[in-house]
Amino acid sequence: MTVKIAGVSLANPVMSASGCFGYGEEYASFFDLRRLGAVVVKGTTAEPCAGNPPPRMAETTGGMLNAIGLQNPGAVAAREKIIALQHYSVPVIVNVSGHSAAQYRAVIELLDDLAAVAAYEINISCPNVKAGGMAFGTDPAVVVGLVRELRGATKKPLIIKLSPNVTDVTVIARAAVEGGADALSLINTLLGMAIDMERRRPVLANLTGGLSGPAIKPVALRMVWQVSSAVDVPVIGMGGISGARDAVEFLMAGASAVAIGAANFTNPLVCPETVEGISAYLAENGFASVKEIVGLAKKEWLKMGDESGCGKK
Amino acid sequence: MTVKIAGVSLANPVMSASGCFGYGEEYASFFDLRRLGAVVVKGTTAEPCAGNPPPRMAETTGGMLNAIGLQNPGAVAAREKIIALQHYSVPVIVNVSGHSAAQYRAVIELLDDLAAVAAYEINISCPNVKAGGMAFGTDPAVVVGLVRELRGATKKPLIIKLSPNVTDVTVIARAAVEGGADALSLINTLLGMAIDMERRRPVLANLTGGLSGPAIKPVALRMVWQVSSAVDVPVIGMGGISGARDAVEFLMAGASAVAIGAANFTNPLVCPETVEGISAYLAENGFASVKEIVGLAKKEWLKMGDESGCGKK
Amino acid sequence: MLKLQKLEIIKQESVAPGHQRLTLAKGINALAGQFVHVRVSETYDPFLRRPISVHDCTEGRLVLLYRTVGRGTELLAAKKAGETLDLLGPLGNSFPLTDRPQAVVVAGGIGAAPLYYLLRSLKLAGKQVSFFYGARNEAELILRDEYRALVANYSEATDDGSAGTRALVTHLAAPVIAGLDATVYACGPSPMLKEVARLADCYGRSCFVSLEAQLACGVGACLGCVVPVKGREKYRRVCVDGPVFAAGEVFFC
Amino acid sequence: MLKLQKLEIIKQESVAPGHQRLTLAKGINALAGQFVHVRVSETYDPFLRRPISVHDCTEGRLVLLYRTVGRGTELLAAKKAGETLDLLGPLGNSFPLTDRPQAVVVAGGIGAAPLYYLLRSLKLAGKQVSFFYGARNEAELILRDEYRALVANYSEATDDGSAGTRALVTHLAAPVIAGLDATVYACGPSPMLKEVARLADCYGRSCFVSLEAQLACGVGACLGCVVPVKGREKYRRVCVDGPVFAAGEVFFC
Ligand SMILES: Cc1cc2nc3c(=O)[nH]c(=O)nc-3n(C[C@H](O)[C@H](O)[C@H](O)COP(=O)(O)OP(=O)(O)OC[C@H]3O[C@@H](n4cnc5c(N)ncnc54)[C@H](O)[C@@H]3O)c2cc1C
Ligand SMILES: Cc1cc2nc3c(=O)[nH]c(=O)nc-3n(C[C@H](O)[C@H](O)[C@H](O)COP(=O)(O)OP(=O)(O)OC[C@H]3O[C@@H](n4cnc5c(N)ncnc54)[C@H](O)[C@@H]3O)c2cc1C
Ligand SMILES: Cc1cc2nc3c(=O)[nH]c(=O)nc-3n(C[C@H](O)[C@H](O)[C@H](O)COP(=O)(O)O)c2cc1C
Ligand SMILES: Cc1cc2nc3c(=O)[nH]c(=O)nc-3n(C[C@H](O)[C@H](O)[C@H](O)COP(=O)(O)O)c2cc1C
Ligand code: FES
Ligand code: FES
Repeated sequence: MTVKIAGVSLANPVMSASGCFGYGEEYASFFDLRRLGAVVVKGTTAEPCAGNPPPRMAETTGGMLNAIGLQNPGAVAAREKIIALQHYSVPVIVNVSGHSAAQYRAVIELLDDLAAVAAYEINISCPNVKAGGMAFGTDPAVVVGLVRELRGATKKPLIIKLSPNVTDVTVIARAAVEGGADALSLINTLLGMAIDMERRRPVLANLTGGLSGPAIKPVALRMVWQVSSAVDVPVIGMGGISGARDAVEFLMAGASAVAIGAANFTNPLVCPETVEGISAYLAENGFASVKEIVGLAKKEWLKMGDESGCGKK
Repeated sequence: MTVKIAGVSLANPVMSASGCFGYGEEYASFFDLRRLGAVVVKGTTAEPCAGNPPPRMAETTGGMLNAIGLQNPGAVAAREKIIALQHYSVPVIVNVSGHSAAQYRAVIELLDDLAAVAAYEINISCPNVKAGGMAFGTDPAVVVGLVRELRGATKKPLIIKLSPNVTDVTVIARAAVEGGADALSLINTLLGMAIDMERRRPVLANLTGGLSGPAIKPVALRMVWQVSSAVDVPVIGMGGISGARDAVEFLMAGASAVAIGAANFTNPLVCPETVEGISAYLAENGFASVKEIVGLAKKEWLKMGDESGCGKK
Repeated sequence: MLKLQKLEIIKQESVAPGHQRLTLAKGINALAGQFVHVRVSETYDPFLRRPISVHDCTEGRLVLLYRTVGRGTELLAAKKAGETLDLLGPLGNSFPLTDRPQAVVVAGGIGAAPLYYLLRSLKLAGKQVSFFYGARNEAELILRDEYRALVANYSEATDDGSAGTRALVTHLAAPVIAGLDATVYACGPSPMLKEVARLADCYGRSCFVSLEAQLACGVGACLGCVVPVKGREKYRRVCVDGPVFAAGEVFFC
Repeated sequence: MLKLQKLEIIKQESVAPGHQRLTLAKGINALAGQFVHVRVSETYDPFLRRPISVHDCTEGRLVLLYRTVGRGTELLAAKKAGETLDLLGPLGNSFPLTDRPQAVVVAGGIGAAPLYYLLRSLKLAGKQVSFFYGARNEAELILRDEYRALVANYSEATDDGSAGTRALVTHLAAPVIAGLDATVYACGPSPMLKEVARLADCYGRSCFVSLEAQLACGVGACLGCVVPVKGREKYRRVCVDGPVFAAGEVFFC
């Protein structure tokens, strides 16, 4: 079940998605965090951040909108939480956010001495912060520049987290790799909105929010396929994964590992259950390692020919 | 309940979405098509088109993927079907598709003499055709050019149908208006994919397909809000509408009319039920016309101030 | 006569592990080969209706026979007698009768579901019927006693020999298709249909097969359910042009 | 002691139009003010759990009292005795007891749900309790006889005078809050809480309110359920920092 992403060895390919798992402490009372491949912690900024005013959330069909606005205690306070996570001896990936390259860099500088930090996930795709945030994720030139600058700030692996709210995700993916990304993760949330018919106004105080959950899975699978076909670095797939079946689909589409976000809210045990489910799938189908199913659907796809209009043209 | 879109008077703001209602004949056995604001027919091309090989469809959480690939009998055969629709004396909007400006133009030229055609909806956003199609919908310069050319081909209203698969939908919206669009409709489907775990390959023979249904509603609402704020022409909102509640939300977000697609498959009576539901809502809440609720959520939003962190900052 | 209606469930029986038979109150008159499109949930997960063939129909009372293979059919199986079912139908075409006095009917697994009503219809029309029922094992020869009771010439085949002959059902049917000037009907997995079609073509029998596809609308509007056909048309819709097709017309995938 | 478990539904009663009382099998020990997070469907529509307060709890047997306001609570109401419920809990903090021997409890509508257990807890702790129960009309004074039976000082207010005094419940409670050195507890709509908080502040009473918000995780991880609070922290989570807050700490929207 082990996988290696950007030089980091993981016991299995299942991570918690950033922002959906706090700093791990809440879910530690449900299961042993060692059962995870990695814990990806909440988006962390250099300074403490109060986040957006409420309401911050709205349920939608098969998913939810959030506009948390990167509420977090700041990198200095996050240090303590990350150190506490060491008890579980599970790789910790820090999700780094900011409104400028300098702010991203500051987070890394404040945390880089921590042995507990296995890698950084650079969130260039949060739709809920106004200055910067999403802008970083949609302009390839800015992405190359940002990644290059952060590359200079640390020897630890850099995972760049891509936004789905772009015309061509492979352009941004290539830019991130050009800047020096060791791996890519995708997708962050789709920008959405909810209207409260009774109150005749938007539900979210922030107006828009990020859509996550099973509803977005088809978009996520498509982008994972596209990006893993376009670049040579490993891809961490996420977006609507709610169990082993979904996870296997992402692996087959080309992801080397997966992360689970909103599904934790519905089922706090979804992460360990997914680990077990993938393991059972591999055993039942005679696969010796996770690697054997990474991109499997692409191999099958290439083999498909035209059979009188049945299947691929 | 009447609304006027691009000079066309509709008995109510509810239309069938293109591709989900054939040329009307199938649903005419469920209800009187006169009860609709307009029938938007299947994407029509100049030549007959066989469409993509099967499988063309996959169910997803709260929605579905389709890769029909614009199967249609071609504009000449479509003439007969449109003439037959005249029996119902409901405005007919022809969804026009093609792989080049000339092909779009050819459809209009083949149909323009038909009095039954109230307007054209120009599909610059179909994710399921390879040459052109989506390319038209993502490049503002191409959009201005295409709309301008079609503007020269007909005196009938032109509704430009926008793709959600872009970084900034308002850029494309403004380009369409610059080219001479009388109205805009959005959203078309989100580009997605499904993987068949058992067969270890993509479900759709076309690899990717368009995601529709309630799952995409939050994205559609957000784009309708953005576009109706960015341009002065009316917006026809669609994406996941499955009843009057959803329709009212779209109207409040800034749509002047709505269209219903995939929900017809689950409930063949969804269109007339939505008409009745909107009508009941207006009556119960003392609104004299549909117009009074168009963009209502925006007005409320502008009024909202900071109340100690409750609501808008 | 397209109808959207809610009909009461009169009976919901488990007829074998993972197989349910559901009897509805009077309300839909269907022909053998037609299907109904069932809304299994009032929510949008699952989003689409589920097509189920008419297993039997007497005086507007439908019987459905289905296998629980996923969430949709599981939700359907969870519904109890007394609850109502949201149904669209009858949909699709039906098995055509021909002027031949003999009929050969071949069923593979749950493909037997629509053939029960076909067997009854053929008998009523005075045809001499040979029925071949194949499945993986005895347990999957669902309602075998009822099928057996219906026809004089009944043969079984299983992959593991736990009932009838240990053979592919097409091997059992082959000599009869070869020797008898009969109309051939079949429903079952694609490779089986392909082989039945090949045999029928080989001996010049007219042959009709009932096909499956992922459906959305069920009424011909979405063009989602097509199968590849021979000739200029290229694709035809399972939901309205089928589910029954002349075997020579379609490509088997 | 966070627990995810399935407990059998022992009883599901309709106690008034649109109001259900649900009794669970032994398994969760909770304090007054805490809640459980209920999965109402096995599908993803609805996607999120629904938070319901503990209405009562004896020896690990929970009772919930809830109003059916939308699809989630309707799905919950459709579940029958004998079925199991997927629950997360007990979650949240609880109503604190103080050293004051007197307590004033103010309920607005379905806000009464968690206060039943609070009233029982206050009585067990030997407090003298005054309970004020307000609702739009008599029909919405859910389980009024049971509440009345619980406390000596019971007062009712309705908007339309169909039961008790025709007044806002806060007007009824005001003189008591003013005159009695009691701890004040309240649960109900935001404007009511705001007024109770104002009164308590005015007369220097310590006051605790139970708040609602849209929850996702219910365990403190998502930061989705915050309410604005006074001081540097700015926002606190309803699910773990609440649902009970000192009235002086929060802003009422
Ligand atoms: C015209 C027609 C008549 C049918 N009649 C019967 C019948 O009489 N009895 C019966 O048991 N089944 C019948 N089926 C198949 C039945 O519709 C599917 O088994 C059912 O829709 C699966 O739904 P699910 O949610 O349980 O499974 P899902 O969770 O959706 O899928 C489980 C498996 O079933 C396959 N599947 C899903 N939907 C369909 C579909 N629409 N058609 C074919 N395969 C599908 C999937 O690929 C997957 O492998 C018929 C199908 C068609 C098209
Ligand atoms: C800590 C806590 C304890 C609660 N205890 C109880 C209780 O004991 N009894 C009871 O009847 N209700 C209680 N509620 C409210 C209950 O959770 C909601 O009524 C329920 O979630 C609505 O779900 P629905 O699907 O039926 O409605 P929906 O269809 O989701 O919405 C219907 C209406 O309810 C509102 N609503 C939806 N979800 C919530 C939510 N999580 N909180 C508040 N309002 C919501 C919506 O804005 C809408 O106006 C509690 C809420 C919280 C946060
Ligand atoms: C409540 C919430 C908070 C989130 N916060 C962050 C964040 O701080 N940083 C980040 O990169 N992504 C954040 N995300 C995005 C998720 O990590 C993930 O990319 C997305 O939700 C898609 O996965 P899912 O469908 O499994 O939730 C957040 C998502 C949710 C639902
Ligand atoms: C099966 C299917 C076929 C479609 N065909 C077309 C088409 O031919 N032309 C077009 O502009 N949009 C087409 N669409 C997009 C819809 O018109 C609509 O924009 C989209 O599905 C979102 O709305 P919905 O969620 O209500 O379905 C099609 C959608 C579906 C589901
Ligand atoms: S299912 Fe829509 S055309 Fe057949
Ligand atoms: S609901 Fe997630 S933090 Fe409260």
